[in-house]
Amino acid sequence: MYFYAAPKSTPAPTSLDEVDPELLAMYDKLGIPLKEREILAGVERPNVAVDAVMDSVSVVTTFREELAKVGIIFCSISEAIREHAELVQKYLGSVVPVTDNYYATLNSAVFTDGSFVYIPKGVRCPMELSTYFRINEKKTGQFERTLIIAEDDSYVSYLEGCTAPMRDESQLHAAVVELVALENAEIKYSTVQNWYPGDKDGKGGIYNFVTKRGDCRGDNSKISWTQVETGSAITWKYPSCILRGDNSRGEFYSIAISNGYQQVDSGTKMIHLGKNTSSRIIAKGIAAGFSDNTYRGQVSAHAKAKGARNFTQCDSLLIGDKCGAHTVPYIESRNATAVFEHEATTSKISDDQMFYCQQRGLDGEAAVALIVNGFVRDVLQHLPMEFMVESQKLIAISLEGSVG
Amino acid sequence: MMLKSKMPVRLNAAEETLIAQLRDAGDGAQAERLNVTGLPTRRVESYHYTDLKMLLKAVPPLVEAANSASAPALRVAGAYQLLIANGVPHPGTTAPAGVIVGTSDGAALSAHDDVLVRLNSALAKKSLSLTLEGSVDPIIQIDRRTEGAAAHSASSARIFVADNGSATILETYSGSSEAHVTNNASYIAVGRNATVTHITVDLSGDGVTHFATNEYVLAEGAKLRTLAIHAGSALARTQIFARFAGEGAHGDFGGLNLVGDGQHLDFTLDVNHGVPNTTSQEMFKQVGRGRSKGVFQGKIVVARDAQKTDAKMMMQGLMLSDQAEILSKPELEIYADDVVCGHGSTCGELDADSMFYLMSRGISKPEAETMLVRGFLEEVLDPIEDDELNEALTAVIDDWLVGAKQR
Amino acid sequence: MANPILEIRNLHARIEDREILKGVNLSIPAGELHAVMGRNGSGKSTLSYVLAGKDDYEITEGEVLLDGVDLLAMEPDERAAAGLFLAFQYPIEIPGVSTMTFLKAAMNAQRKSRGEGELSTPDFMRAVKEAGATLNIDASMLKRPLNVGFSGGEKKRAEVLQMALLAPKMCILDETDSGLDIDALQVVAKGVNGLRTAQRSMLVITHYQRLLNHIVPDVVHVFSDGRIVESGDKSLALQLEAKGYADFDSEPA
Amino acid sequence: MANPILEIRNLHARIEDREILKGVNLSIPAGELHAVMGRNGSGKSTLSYVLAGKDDYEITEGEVLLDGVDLLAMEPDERAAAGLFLAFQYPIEIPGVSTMTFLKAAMNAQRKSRGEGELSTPDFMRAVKEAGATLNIDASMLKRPLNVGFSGGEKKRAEVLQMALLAPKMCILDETDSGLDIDALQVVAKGVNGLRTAQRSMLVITHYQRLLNHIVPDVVHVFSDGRIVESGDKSLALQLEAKGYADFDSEPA
Repeated sequence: MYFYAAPKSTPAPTSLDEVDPELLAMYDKLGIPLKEREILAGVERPNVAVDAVMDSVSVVTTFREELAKVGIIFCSISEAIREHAELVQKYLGSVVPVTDNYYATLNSAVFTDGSFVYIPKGVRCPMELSTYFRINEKKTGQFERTLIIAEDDSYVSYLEGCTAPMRDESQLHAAVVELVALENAEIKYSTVQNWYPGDKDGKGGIYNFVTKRGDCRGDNSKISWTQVETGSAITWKYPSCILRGDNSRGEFYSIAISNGYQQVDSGTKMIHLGKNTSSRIIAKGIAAGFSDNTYRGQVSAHAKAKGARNFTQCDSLLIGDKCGAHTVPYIESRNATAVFEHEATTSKISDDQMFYCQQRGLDGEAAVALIVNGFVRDVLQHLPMEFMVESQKLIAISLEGSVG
Repeated sequence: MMLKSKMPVRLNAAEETLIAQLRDAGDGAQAERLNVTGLPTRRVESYHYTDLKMLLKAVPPLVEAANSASAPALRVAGAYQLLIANGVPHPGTTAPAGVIVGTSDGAALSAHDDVLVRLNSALAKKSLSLTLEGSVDPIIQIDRRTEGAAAHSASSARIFVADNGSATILETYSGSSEAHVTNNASYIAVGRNATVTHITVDLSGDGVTHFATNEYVLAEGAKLRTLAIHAGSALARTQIFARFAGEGAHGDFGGLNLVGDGQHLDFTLDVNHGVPNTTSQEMFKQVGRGRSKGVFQGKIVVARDAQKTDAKMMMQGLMLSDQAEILSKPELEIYADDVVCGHGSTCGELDADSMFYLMSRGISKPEAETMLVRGFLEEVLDPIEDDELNEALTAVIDDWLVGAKQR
Repeated sequence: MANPILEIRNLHARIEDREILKGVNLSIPAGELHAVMGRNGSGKSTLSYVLAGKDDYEITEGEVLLDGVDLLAMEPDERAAAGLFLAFQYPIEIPGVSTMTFLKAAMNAQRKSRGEGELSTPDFMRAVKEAGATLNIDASMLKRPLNVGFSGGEKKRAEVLQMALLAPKMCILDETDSGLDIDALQVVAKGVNGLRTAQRSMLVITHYQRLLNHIVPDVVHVFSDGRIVESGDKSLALQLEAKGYADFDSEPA
Repeated sequence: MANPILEIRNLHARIEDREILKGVNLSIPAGELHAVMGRNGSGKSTLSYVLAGKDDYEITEGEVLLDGVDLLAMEPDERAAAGLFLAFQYPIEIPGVSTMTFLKAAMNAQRKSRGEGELSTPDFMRAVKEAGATLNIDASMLKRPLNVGFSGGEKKRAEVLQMALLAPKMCILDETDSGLDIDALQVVAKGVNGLRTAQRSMLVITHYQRLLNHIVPDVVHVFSDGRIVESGDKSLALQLEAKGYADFDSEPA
């Protein structure tokens, strides 16, 4: 396995025409309505700024000027290292230290590029910022690194979508994402991930080992992770929040769907350090085929985290009798005034619901898709609108062939 | 993919003593294994919150012997008593109808990949052996005591409840307050359509390290109710391993972790629904006072073909001190689809509205606190129908409430 | 003469080891509304489930034709596409799926099976609004998850709304009156009556005569111990109400 | 003349940053029953909580005397011992503590504060039985955990039972009619009326006039925006019922 490869076509494209048509086709197939052509052509008022990463090197960065007007920096991390060294130096590695885990260390050693976002004090980012990743070099690992800094009283919503062409051999993706929210700042980070999960026999597919961590460093700050995970052969991913500032809030909304021979192990950590910090976890897992789907989460209240609050709801749905659904929460209270509530359920889609839908003319797959979409609704509604509609379609596609 | 260290572990004094004791007991294989792995640390999943390597500082010498003159720490009128003193079974006087008492060589547990089970199997020389037939009226009390100077002992009991039988078995652990290490095992096979209540109460002295493994196998249509209470010891861990082996069986698993200052008390539960159409409910409560650590790890496993399993687990924690820790890991591991499984875990302090309500009726603050804590804890005893037994267990809670105030 | 819309011939069905339908014969011509009355446990609801294709039941004998086509060979969704609709006695809750979303999915599923394209959103909204008006169904109800937290009346009205939108050939109403007060019953009955046409047939399954004051049947069948034991006009329902089912019992078990 | 039982002078209270009581003045002589009526959110329930000593509230000004003694300096249990009783709008569920156990603890706590010994069990049982009889409280209810799974009526009857057993000087009833049907209301009202004596005062807080048909007040106060804006005899309640609270609103915010 090669650790990373820089794209062979060296000069970075400066316009959309130069972007690999396969990348654009992949965006289409992914079905996420970027409408980037229209946006770039000025047909529509831009509402999404795109920073596409292809094989770890940023190839398209748009809307920088409009963002620059309000002082927002949105660029590749390699550019940030050159142009905004002081910010990068101050924050990079401050949330996820180099030595955090094997994959974080690997990433730190070899990372090539990724995105950098800086929202200045008091600025509400006027559009959703977005990065799309694609892995298209054979046998490569992908090691992008993302850093988002939200200064006092600022807000940003960041969308990440990922896709990869079909490859026989497994590929490694070991990204690191760091979020820093200062006083009263809010960062909303949404991911839709449908990387290649391998073929029907479980051959090939992406190994997705991502370290994502947000630091609610300032009082009253808020970080919310929303993820829809439908891809990859193996996923280990635990977007986490360190609730350091008093009254800070962390949220994790997750849909994880596994089919075929996929193995998903995902969840979150909510580390309550500050006073009156609160967190909320809604995780919906759907296992089909021969897959294993695990929620693994940690909620902990430090001795000084007076008045910490957590609510967790983990629900798993099993489709078929060859898959597994597992729930592994670690709930650690070290403060008497902390109040933690955790609930989890595992069941299958009810026969009665299936029969009812079918009696109305929906075939088995359509009925499953409809019921599953209802099951994940509490999470879906936290996605930005354009992700929400497409995620519903993605869920239906992911479960194709799961009803026997 | 994870990097695994091949370096041999550095052994501490407790580990070295255990290795020597295993060798002396003639179990070279286990000694060698412990020599390679050491005691489990927090990196071993089932010991995540009870790092034995750190917590077990020293192991006293293995001691056999000692008839005990003292009384058991818990008495229930009319119970038929059997004694295991320092690991040695002393089958009692004339057994009541339907009870066959004996001893057998070796330990009682089946092979379970766990260090405490392996230690018990290697070190327990004789098991108390009980066969219960028909409906056994008196409560059977196994009084396990560790007396004298600090000792390491392993005790074991094997209980068969025949098809259609019914019995209530109470096990109590007590003795002197020296720094004993006790490793207890109970294996209970519940026959077809048999009904069993099994209660264990740890009332060991405050220097004691208490380990217990309760293993259950449920045959078709069996009904089992268990209740484990931790109300003593410095370090205690009760492992509950239950396996549903026959359809239509039902298990209720309860636990009460009364954790006071300086204590580390751990319940680790593994309920395995191995066949279709079985149900279980798990209800564990923990209360923490002083600087203490209460641990609950509960796992429900539903095997691939165990359709129509219904299993619900609940852990409720109550923290009475800022230095108390309550750690909970409820797990579901589900491989069958037509199931209804769930768990809940809550943790918090006494409810302010409840306190206000009681105080508005003139009840003083300390009394209101005691009342709410007692109410919280006693719910677990509600299903115990035998009045004498229920009262005796209520007294355990009351004693703890009084004693805990002094801690 | 044209085929009857529904033709049931010597239908036997069992659940596990228990035979519940023991030779049902019933023929409903186009445009007619038949009522099947019987005491609780006589197998009336089983009949509706068997016709709709619930797979808890095993058909051991007999056949069912819908407009001349073998119904029993079809999956539940194919039966729906062929024009069979069952208004459930206890409509199922579908959490997280808004009533609107569900209606659209159901209508488009049926259109697809007929080779038609998807309904445009404005056309769909118009259809729902029209059909909903007589049933007192407002926009807020359509936004709520289907049947979740609906009152008894709301559930039954939502069933009739679906019936109106899917425009089936053959409607089966299973105990539609259960759990309804008189006001709610009248709204539902009005909705059902508005759907009676010369082409559409209906089978109303009920325990009480009350419903038949509002939805007047052409033919009434008495159901007992898994089969139809008597048929007559609507006066038979009144007779049942007055005398009870005892006269129609087969020899005591 | 004797002290009034309850004397509230210029009471101001806030929760977090919001001032809720804005200068309440109220004096209730022995033996009188006063009603405080006001719309939802006017601060009526806050008044009852502040009097009983719930610690979510901060008293910023004013004083409250119970039979001449400073109430605000006391803890909730001391206020109860001094003779104050609050019948809660939403009685709290206490899992694991039987109603009987709770009653005994409460009665003995009060006896202890008066320097009396514990009640013997037979005496206690007799007292509960007597007081419970008029309130339709049976033995099975007493065995259940306090308020857990009680119906609305059972909860309110249990409150009045406690009031009867603790024999307070000053009773505050917070929305005692909420969640009760007319039959349950009559039972509760009968219980309350039976406790009216020349020595005991009562403050009934309510939103609706309905309750005051059954528990007839000597004085009615209208509560608006954190203070009493009008006082009168019982006819004021009827006037409110007919015209609503709008006339009594202070200048619009």
